Amino acid sequence: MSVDTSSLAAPSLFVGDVTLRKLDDDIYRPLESFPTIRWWLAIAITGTLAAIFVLCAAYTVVRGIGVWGNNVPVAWAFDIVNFVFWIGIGHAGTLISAILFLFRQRWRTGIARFAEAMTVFAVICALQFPLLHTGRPWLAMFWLVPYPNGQGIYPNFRSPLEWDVFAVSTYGLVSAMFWFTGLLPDLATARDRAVHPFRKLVYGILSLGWKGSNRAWSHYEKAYLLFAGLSTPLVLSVHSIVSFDFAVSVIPGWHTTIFPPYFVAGAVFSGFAMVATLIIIMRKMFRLQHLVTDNHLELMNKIIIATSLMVGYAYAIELFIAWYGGVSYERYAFLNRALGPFAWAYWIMVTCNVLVPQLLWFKKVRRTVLLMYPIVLLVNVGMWFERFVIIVTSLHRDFLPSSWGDYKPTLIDFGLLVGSFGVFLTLMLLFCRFLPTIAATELKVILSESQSQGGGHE
Amino acid sequence: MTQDNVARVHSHETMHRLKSAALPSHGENLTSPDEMTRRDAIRILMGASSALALGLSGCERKPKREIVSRVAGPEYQMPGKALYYSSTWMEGPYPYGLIIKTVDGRPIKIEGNPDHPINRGTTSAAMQASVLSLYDPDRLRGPSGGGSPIGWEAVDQRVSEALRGASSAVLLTRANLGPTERELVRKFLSVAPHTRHFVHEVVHDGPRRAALGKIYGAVGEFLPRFDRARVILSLDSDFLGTDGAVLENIRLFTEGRRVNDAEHRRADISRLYVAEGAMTVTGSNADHRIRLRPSAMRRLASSLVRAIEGDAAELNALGAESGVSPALLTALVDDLRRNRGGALVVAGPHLPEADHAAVAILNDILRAPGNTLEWNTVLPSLKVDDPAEVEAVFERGVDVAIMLDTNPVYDWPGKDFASLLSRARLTVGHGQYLDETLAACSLALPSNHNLESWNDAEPRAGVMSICQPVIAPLFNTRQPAESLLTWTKALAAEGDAIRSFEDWHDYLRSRWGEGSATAAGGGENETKQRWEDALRAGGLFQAVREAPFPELNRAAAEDMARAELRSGGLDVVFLPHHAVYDGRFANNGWLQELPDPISKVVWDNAASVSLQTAQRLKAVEGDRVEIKVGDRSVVLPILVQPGMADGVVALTLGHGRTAGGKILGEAAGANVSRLLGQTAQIAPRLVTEVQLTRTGESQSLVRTQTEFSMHDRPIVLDGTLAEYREDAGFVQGKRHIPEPVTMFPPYDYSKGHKWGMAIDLSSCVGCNACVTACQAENNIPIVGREQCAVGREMHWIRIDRYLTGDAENPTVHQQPMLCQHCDNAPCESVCPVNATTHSPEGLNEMVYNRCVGTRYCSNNCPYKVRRFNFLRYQEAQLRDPVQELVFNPQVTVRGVGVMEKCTFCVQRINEGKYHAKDKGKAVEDGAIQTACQQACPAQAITFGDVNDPNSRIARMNASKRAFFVLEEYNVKPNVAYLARVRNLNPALAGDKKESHHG
Amino acid sequence: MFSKKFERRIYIAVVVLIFSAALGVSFGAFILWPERRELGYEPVQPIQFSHKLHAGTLQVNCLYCHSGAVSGAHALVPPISTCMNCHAEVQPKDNEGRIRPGMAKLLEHWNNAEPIRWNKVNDLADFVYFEHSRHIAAGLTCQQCHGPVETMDHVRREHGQKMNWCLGCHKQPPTNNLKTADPTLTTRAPINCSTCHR
Amino acid sequence: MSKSREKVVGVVGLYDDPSSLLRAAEGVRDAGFTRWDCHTPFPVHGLDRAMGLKSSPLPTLALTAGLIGVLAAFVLTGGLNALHYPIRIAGKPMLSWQAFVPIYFEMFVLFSALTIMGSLFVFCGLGRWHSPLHDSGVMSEITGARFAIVLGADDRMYSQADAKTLLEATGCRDIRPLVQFEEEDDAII
Repeated sequence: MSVDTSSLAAPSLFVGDVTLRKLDDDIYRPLESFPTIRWWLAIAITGTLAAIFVLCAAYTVVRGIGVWGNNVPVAWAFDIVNFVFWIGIGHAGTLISAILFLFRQRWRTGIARFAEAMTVFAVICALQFPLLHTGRPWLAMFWLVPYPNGQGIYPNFRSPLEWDVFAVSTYGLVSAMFWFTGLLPDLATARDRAVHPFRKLVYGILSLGWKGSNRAWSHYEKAYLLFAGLSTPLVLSVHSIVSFDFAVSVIPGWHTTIFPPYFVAGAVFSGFAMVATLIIIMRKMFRLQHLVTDNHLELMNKIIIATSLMVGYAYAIELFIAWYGGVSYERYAFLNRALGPFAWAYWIMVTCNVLVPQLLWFKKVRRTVLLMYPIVLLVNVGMWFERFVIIVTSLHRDFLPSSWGDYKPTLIDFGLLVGSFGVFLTLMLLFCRFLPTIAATELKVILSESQSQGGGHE
Repeated sequence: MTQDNVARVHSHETMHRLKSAALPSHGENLTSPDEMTRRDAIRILMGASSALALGLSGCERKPKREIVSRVAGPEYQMPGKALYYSSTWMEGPYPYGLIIKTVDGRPIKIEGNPDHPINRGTTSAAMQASVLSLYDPDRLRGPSGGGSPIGWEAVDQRVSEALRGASSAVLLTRANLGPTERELVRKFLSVAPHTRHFVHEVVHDGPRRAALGKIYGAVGEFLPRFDRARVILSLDSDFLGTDGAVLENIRLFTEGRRVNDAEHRRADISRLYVAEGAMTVTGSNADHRIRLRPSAMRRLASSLVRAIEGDAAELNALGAESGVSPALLTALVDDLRRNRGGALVVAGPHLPEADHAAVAILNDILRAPGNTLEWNTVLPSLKVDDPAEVEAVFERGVDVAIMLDTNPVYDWPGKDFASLLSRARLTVGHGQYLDETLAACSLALPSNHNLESWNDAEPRAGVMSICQPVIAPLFNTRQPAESLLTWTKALAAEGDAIRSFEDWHDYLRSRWGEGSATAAGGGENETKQRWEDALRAGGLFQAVREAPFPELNRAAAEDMARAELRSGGLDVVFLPHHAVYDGRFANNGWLQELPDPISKVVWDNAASVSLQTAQRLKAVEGDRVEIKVGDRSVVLPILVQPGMADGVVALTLGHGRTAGGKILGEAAGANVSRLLGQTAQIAPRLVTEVQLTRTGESQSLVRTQTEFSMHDRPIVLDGTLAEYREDAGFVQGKRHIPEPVTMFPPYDYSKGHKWGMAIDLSSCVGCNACVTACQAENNIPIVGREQCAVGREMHWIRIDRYLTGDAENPTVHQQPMLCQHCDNAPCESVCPVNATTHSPEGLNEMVYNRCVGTRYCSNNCPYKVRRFNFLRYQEAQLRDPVQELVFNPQVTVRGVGVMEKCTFCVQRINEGKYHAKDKGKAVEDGAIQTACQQACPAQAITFGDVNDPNSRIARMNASKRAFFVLEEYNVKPNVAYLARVRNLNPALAGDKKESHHG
Repeated sequence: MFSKKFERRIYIAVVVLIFSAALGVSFGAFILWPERRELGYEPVQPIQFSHKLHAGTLQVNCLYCHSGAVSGAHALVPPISTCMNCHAEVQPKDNEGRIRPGMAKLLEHWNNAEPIRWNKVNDLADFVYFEHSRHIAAGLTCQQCHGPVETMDHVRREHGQKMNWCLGCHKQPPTNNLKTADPTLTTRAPINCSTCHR
Repeated sequence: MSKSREKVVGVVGLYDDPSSLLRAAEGVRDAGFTRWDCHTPFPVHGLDRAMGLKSSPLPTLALTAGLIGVLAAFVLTGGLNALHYPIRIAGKPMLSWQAFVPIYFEMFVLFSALTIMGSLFVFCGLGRWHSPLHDSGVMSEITGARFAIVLGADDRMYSQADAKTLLEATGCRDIRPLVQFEEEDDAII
C-alpha cells in the first residue's frame, strides 16, 4: 500500500475540535446512555433472524443434512459457501488491526476495533457451518479433535478439513486475544467513567486491573506488535488453508494453485466491503462521523478497488490457465462456469466484484456515502456468489458426465444463510452497545501527537 | 458363494424338522430364538453414541441386552451361519434356478443355481429383489371376505359350495404354471365340470407361438443359439432385456462375442443388427441399428427374404421410405447371405403373427433351423387366451370367478374387468397383495411368496426344476395351488385318488415320485433319495437329445406373411417395464428405484418418442400428453429418447397401479394396459391408430443420469473388430496418459492379496442385475422418488450410459461404475477422521461408525461413486419387525449422516479368507465372488487376487484391452475396464461415425 | 471498590472455579472412562449358573457349551439340550432331597420348551464384527479376553473391550506364538478397518 | 465495604500533556528512584527511555513458545498418524510431513499467542485489580486524559517532602498524596 500517510492520514482523521476528553465522551456515550429506539428495533429484527438460524440448525441436526439441497455430486453447497464467506468477512478485521498496524497506517485506528469485533463475530458465524454441515455433528465435534479416547484412533492430519480445525480455531482464538488486548485500556477507561457500581464492577473485572502504568505499556506495546506480527501470517494462512479445501482436491475448478492468494485477496475485498457496510450505519447510529470520517471511507474504498482488481485478475488468469493448460476437464469446468446452468451466478460474481467496483475510481464516488454504499453492498453479494460459483459449479459437473447433477437450495438453506446474518448482526449490535466501538486509546495517541506537532484540525 | 457352500445346500425335508423345532410357523416370532438378539443379528449403525470414546453418551451402562438360548436347535444350523437352499424362481415370466442364502432361518439373499442349465448361476434384478418382496409389510396377512377377516375353513367351504352349485365358473391363472400345477388344474376342471380355465397375461408371445404352430404344424418354440450365430438380426426383439429366457440369451450372446487377446488377429465375434422401434437393451448393444417402426418389420423381413434371393427392389423401397441407409440394408443382406447357417433372426413377441411367419421364412432360407435355432417342444408357459373370449364368457354369466395370482382388474387388455367381475356371484382373488383385483373380489385370499412355496417348472425338455420353500409362511397365507387342491378335494367324489393327498407338498412329491419311479424304478427309499437329491440340486437336469426341427410349411407361411398390413400415423408399442415387468413387482422398492437401462428413469413410466416425433408433436421432454386409443386414453409425460424410430411411441406397462401397497403409491406413472384390447391393435401389444394431444401440463421425469454425452472424454473406450485384429492394444491410441509424477514412493502391494476387479465392456449388456444384487447384499436403502429427483439415490454400483455419434441413432456405451478402490484414493486423504482408509490388500475401506459425514470424500471422488445418507432412510424399515428381516447381518445398516460406497463385498472377502485359513490353504481363485459378479448374466465382472498370476483377474488385467478410467490422474484405480470390441460391418466402416477420443 | 479484599475474592472465585472444573472433569472421566464403565459388569442371571463349578471344579471345557467359538463369529450360549446332556441324569438336590431351585428352573424351561433369556455380559457394539473363530484359531485362550471365568460364580466383565484394547494386541509386533499369523503382516494381527468394521 | 483508614503510600503528580510527563520522568529517573511508575491514558512515545526501562523479553518468549508449538505439532501429527496407529491413507507415507506443515504453522502461532497473552498477566500486572490509584481517586484522570507520576513510599529514596519537591521541580502543579485504604476487617470474605 503506497498511501502517503504523512501527508494524508494524520491531519484529516478527525473532523472538528476534538480533545481527549471529548473523544472519550463521544466514544463511550453509547455505553453510558440508554439504547435508542432504533437500536431496540434493530436488535429485534436481527434477534429474530438469529432465532431462525437456531431453529433451522436444530431442524437440520434432527432430520439430517437432507433438509438442505445438497446431493451427490453437489455434496457441499450453501453450508461451505457460508463458511468461506464468513471466514472471508473476518479477514478484513485482522488485516486492519494487524497488517495496517505493521505498515503504520494510522487511519486504521478509527475502524480497527470495529473491524476486529467483526472478525471475532464472523469467525463465530463461520464456525457454525463446518460443524453443522457434517452428517453427525454430535460426533464430529469430538472426533475432529485429537483428544485421548478409548477407540485408539485419532484425526487424519493430512486432511485439509483437519487443517481447517487447527487454522480456524487458532484464528478465532488469536483474533479474540488480540481484540481483547486492544480493548484492555478502553475497558479501564469505561471502568473509570462508570457511575453505576455494577457497570464499574463488570468493566472493572473485564479490564483485569489495567492501570495505565508505563511499565505495563512497555510490555503491552510489544505484545500488541507481536500479536500483529503473528496475526499477519495467520490471516494469510487461514484463508490459504480454507482455499486448500478446494485446491488440494482433484476436482477441475478446485485444483488450482492460484487459490491461496486469490482467496486471501477475496477475503480482504469482502471484509472491507462488510466493514464499510456496517461502519457507515454504525457511525450514523452513534453519531461518530467526526471520528470515522469520509477520509476513512475513502481509504477503505481504495483498498476495495485494489482487491477488486486482484480478484478480477484471478478470474481472468483462471480462465487463461484453463485454456492454456489444455486439460479438457478443467477447460470444461471453466466454460461451464461462464456459460453453464449456473452462468447467472458467475456473471453476478463478475459484475459485483469486478465491474461495479470500478466506479470507485471516481473520487466523488469514493467519498459520497450514498454512491459508495450500493457498491459495497454489491461487493458483499458478489463475494458470496464467488464462493457459490467455486463450490457448486465445480461440483455439479466434474469428470464423468454420468454423475453430473443439479443443485437447488431449500428454504432451510436460505434460513441458515439469512439466520447467520442475524447472529452476526445481533452480536455486532450488542458489541456497539456494551463495548467501545472505536479504539479510544489508540486514537488518543494520534490525537495527542497531532496536537503536539501543532497540527491543527481541519 | 464358495464351491463348498453349494455342497452344503440343504433340502427342505430337513428344513421341515428345523421349522418345527425352531421356527414358529406364523407371525411375529419368526426369527429363531437363538443366541443373538435380533438387533445383534442385524448390525445397525444409528447414532453410534455408545462408541463415543470418553463415553459421553450417558452415565449408565450400555442398554442391557439379552442372549436368548435355543431349547434344542438342529446341529447344522449355527446361529449367524448361512445355510443355502436350492429352489426355483416362479414369479417372473421365465423360471430360473435359485440358491437361497438363509441366516437364522430367514432368507436374505438370492443367487442363481450354478447347476441350473438355463441361468447357470446368474440372476436378474427381479430375482434379486424377490427377497425384499418376501418381507414386504404390505403383503396380505390373512384371508378376508367382504373386507373382514375369515378363516381358511370358511373360505374353503364357501368356495367349494359355490363351485358345486355353479352352472358356470371361471378359473383365471397366469401363464407360467408348473407341470404339476397344470395337472392339478386339469384335475380341478374334471371335478368342477362347469368351470373353464383361462390364462391371462398382458406380456406374452401369443402371436409368435400361434404363427409357429401354424406354419410348422407342431407345438413348440424357437430356442435361439446366439453363441453359434455369426450374424444376428433382431426385429424388435429385446432378447437381452425382456424377451424369452433373457439370462440364457445374455450368456449365449456374450459367449459369441468373447475375444481372446492371444488370438486377436483371428478374432471373430458375432455381429448384431437390430431393427427396432423403441430403444431397448438389445438395441443398445447392436453393432448396427436400424430405426424402424414395428409395423414395418414384416415388410423388412419379407423384403430381406426377397433380397437374399436376389431381388432387392422392395428392400430399397422400404429403406427409402423409412430413411434407412441403403448401404446398411445392402450390407445386411450381404452379411446374411454370406452367413447362411450362421445367421439368426429373432422377432419380438409383440409383433403380429404374420411377422413371425415372415421371419420364419427368413430363418429358413438362412438355414437357421438346426444351426442357430433349436426347436423346443416343452413350452415354459401356457397359451394365453383371447381376452375377448373371456369377456364373452363373463357376459353370458358366471357364478364363480377364481383368479389365482393374477391381476386382471389392473391390466386386463379389454373391457373394464371390475365391472365384468361384478356380474359373478362369488369372486375369489388369490394374491400376495390386496391389489386391484383382490380389492374387487368377495374373497381376498393371501398367497405365499415364492420363497414360501412348493412348485415345479419345466421350461424345456430335460429341465425339471423344483421350487421349495425356505421359510415357513410369514403370515397366514396359502399357496394358490394349495387352495386349488383343497377345493378339488372337496369337490372330488368319495374315493377319488386326489383325496388321499395330504397337502400340495404331498401332491407335488408324489407326482415327482411317480415320474422318477417310472423313469428309474426302485423302491420307496430310492425314490425318497432321488427326491432329496433333486431338492438339493434344485431339480432334475438331464441332457436330452435335441428335438428334430419340424418342416416349415413355406406356402402357409407365405400366405400368412402376405396378410394385409395395417398402419396408422403412429405405432404404439407396449413393452414390459424393465424391472416391475407387467406391474407384478410394482410394490418392490428395489425395482422401482432401479434406473431404466436406457433412459435412467426411476419410479415412473413415460411415452418415449424420438426427437423428430417429439418435434412433430411440438412437445418437449416432460410435456404431458394424452394418448388416445379408441375411446380410452391415458396421460403420460413425453420422454425424448434418442434412437427411437420416428413415428413410434413406446409405452411401458406396470405403472399406474392403484392398490396393493405403499411403494407403488410412491411411484408415478400411468396404467397403459387399459389402452389395449381395441380394434386399433394389430397385435396384442401393438397399436397403430392413436392420437396424441398435449395437455399443456408438464411433469419432471426423475432420472439418475441426466447427461448422456461423453464430451469427447476418454471414459468408455471401444473399438471395432478390425481395429482389434490389427492391434489388440488399440485403446492405448485412444487417449493420452502422461507419465505420472509423484512426491511419495508407492506402497508395496506385491505381498499377500491385492484385490482387483475387471469389467469386460464387450460382455456387459447393461441389464442392471448387478445393481440389485449389490443392493440386496449390502443393505442399500431405497430413497424414494423425491429423493432420487434431487440426486440422492444410493446404489453403490451404477451403469453409466453414454451416447455418441448420430444424435438420432446413437452408439450406446455402457459402463458399470463403482468404487475404483484407488491405491492413491483421493477420498482418503481428505477425510478428517480416518473414516475411509486403505487396507494392505488394496481395498478402499469405509468405516461407517467412524464417519462424521463431512462429504468431502464424495466431493473429491472423481468417479462420484460415494453415497451419502442424507436422511434417515433405513429407520422405518429397521423399526418394522418384518421388514428388518431382509437385512444382511454381515453388513452394517447405515444411519443418517454417514457416507457409504462399494466395499468390494469385504464381508465375502473376509469369509473367503477365513474359510481358506480354516482349511489351511490359500484362497482359491474364484472362491470369493462379489455380489455383482455373481449375479452378472454376462459374466462381465471378474474379481480376484491380482497378485495370483494364475487368477482370472490377473489374466483380465493383463489384457491389452484393459484400461483404467481417469488413469491420467494417477489415482491408480483397481477396477480395470476391458474395451468393447464392436463388430462393425467393414462395408459400413465409413458409414458409421465412430467417436474417437484423445 | 477494587480493594485487596475484592481482589482476594476474585482469586478465590477463580481458584474454586478451576478446581471444581478440574475435579468435575476428572470425576466425569473417571466415571465415564469406557474401560472402567464396562468393567466389572456382573448382572444377575435368570438361572444361577456357576462357571466356577462347571468350568473350574468340574473342568468342563469352555467349548463344550460355547461350541460356536471354534467355527464362527458367535461363541453361542448352549441350547438347553446341551445342559440336559448331563442334567438329565445329574440333578443336584438339597439336603431335604428337593431339586435345587436353579436346577428346577432349568427343568421348567426344558419341559416347557421355553428359551432362557440370559443377560449379555460381554457386549460389543453392533458395528463391530468380531469373529471368535479367528481368535481361537490363532491360539488365544478364552481367558485372555474374558478373564478367569472358571473362578467366577457369576460371570463378570473383565475387560472394557474397547477398540483401543483390541488394537493393543493387534498392533503388537508379529509373533510366532500365534498359529495362523499371516507372514505378510507387519503386526501380530491385521489392523486395517475392515477386519472388524464393514 | 467496611470502614477503613487511609494510609499514605506515596505521592502522585499529575500532568496535562505527555511532554511535561516525559521531562518529569527523566528527572525522577535521574534522581535515582526505583519504586516509581508513570501512568498514562495511552502509551507515550519515548517514555520507556525516559524512565530507563529495559526492553521487553516478550519476543524471545513468543519465539520459544512458537518453536515448542511446532515440536508439539510434529509429535502430535507424526506420533498419532505414523506411530500410534499407522493407517494407509491415499498412498501417502505414514509420516507424510509435507501434509502436516499447515498444522505445524498453526501450532506455532497458537503456542506463541497463548504465551504472549499469558505473559501479559505476568508482566503487565493483569489480574491485580487493587491499586492505591483507585483509593486516591486519580485513576479516572489517568484513563481519561491526564498523565501521572507515582512515587512509591517504599522506595528507599522516598520521603514525602522530597518527593513532592522533586515533582514540583519537574513543573507539576497537581500533586496529591497516594493513599491506600487500610481495611479494619481484613478477613477474606
